[in-house]
Amino acid sequence: MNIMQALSIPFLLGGFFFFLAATVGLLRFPDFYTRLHATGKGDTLAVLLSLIGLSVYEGFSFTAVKILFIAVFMFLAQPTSTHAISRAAMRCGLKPWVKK
Amino acid sequence: MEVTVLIQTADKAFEILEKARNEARELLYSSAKIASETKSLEAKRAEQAFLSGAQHTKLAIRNYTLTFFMLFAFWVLLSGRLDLFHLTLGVLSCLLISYLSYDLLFANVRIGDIRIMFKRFFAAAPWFLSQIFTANLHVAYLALSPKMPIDPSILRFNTKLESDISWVALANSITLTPGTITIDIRDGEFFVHAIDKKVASDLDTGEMEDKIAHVFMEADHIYIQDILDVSRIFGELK
Amino acid sequence: MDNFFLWLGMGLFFLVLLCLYRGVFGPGVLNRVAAISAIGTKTLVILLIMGYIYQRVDMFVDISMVYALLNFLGTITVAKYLEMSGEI
Amino acid sequence: MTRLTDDIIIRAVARIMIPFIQIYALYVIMHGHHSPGGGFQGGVILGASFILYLITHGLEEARARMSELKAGIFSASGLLIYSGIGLLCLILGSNFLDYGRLSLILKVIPAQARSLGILGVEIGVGITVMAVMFSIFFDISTGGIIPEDEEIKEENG
Repeated sequence: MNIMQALSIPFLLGGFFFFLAATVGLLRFPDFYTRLHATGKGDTLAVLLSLIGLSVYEGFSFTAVKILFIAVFMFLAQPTSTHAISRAAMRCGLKPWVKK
Repeated sequence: MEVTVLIQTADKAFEILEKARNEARELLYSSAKIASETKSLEAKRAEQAFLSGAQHTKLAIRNYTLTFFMLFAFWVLLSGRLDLFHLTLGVLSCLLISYLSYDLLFANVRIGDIRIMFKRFFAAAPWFLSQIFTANLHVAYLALSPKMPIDPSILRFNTKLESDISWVALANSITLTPGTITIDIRDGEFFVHAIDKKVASDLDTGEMEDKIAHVFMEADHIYIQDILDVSRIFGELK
Repeated sequence: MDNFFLWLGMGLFFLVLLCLYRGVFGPGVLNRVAAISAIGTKTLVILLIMGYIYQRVDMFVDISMVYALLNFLGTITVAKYLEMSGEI
Repeated sequence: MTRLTDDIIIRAVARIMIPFIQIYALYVIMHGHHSPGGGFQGGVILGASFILYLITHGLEEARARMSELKAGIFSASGLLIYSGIGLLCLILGSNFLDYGRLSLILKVIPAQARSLGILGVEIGVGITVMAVMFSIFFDISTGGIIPEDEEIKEENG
């Protein structure tokens, strides 16, 4: 195992931790909008960290740049799809949960 | 006796300081106003020139070539094969796509100087990344804590940004920063779902909006950074 | 390192199963769409990890990119459809 | 699905993404012989980019960029490329789609001629799949009504 492969491990573990947090949030939060908080934020950073870790593991090649490009794409796409689906919920008249 | 003299001099000193501060503030505001006025004038002139035909074709050609080169760079990244046959295929397909959608990638007329935007974007990136990291730690804390201390509310605010790219940047960074997601936009009014009362007050300061307006060079607004730039020039002139 | 990738992939698979609870039982179609979008995001990383296990990353990276693209497109289309129909 | 969305965010993101999606689709079509993918998959991605344009920019703008007539012409011409290459092989005295014989007119060795022939067939398949996917989506979103039909109906009374 060389130094690049060792460097990738913390990134991958961090990505896994944020994936775990996002999933637990998706399961535990009380309503749809708060669940979107979990997936919209958690998955974006988790994917970013995981893909950076994988491209660091890959080293310097075209494939690593492609993986980073997927990361950039997800960075743009994930908040946008979160916004689209939450906007659909708002237009359909879904009321947000409030604390009693 | 000596004490009164001292107090009087102190008072006078404060007065002078106050006066100087007011003057400086006026100067800064007027300079910033002049700067923004010249900017809007320039934008208007560019728009007029854009309406006349020659400028239009020039802009179309510029869009075409810029799109072509961006797409070709993307093709080389994807393909990874640098022999003549694949490069020829790449040139042909980039020509086709830039013919099909040359007006999509650079549809925004108001966009500023790209080099400056890139520089400012990379200067602002660490702040955004740190915000995203804090946001995720916050969500992880909320999701994993047993009591789950949330108190959701919806707040709305009007934005002063104008171009669509900066709207995208604002909406996406609201979604990615702690405790808030953009859920709807109606006629320039942002509806933001905040998971906590505390983060709702954080958003009202408009710090993020200023940063995005600065990065994307929104024309008609006075930003703090520009005032600081102008003030340095005025100091040198004096 | 192969073992590490294997365990990571299995962990992500476990998370996909957890998300599937929302996808199957989650009240309403909106929760299901959110859960499926989350599953798609995890699948993208699982595909890349599978590529490293099989030593064919250059192949799996293309599949992963298509998966990211179709995940985004599907979410946008369903959101648009729900918005036009106006009811959940 | 037929209206222009009033959401600037989705529209701007789609506007930035669509050219890259299209170039990616062409990459998948043209590198079908040494990476996953090929004509069908690339055609689906290319069609998906036009569908993304339709659902974000509305029916009218999509019609200006890619009308029903153009989609029909594209699907027919893709089929023409495919069967034309096959017939060319047939004419040169071999089986249908046996690309090795193309070496007679392309002036290359048979292996390379096979590669080029497969590339041509995949381009044809990709164009057809793109046009057919797009016209199916068009039919779903308009309910099968084409503006020319309505004009004819108005003329007849």
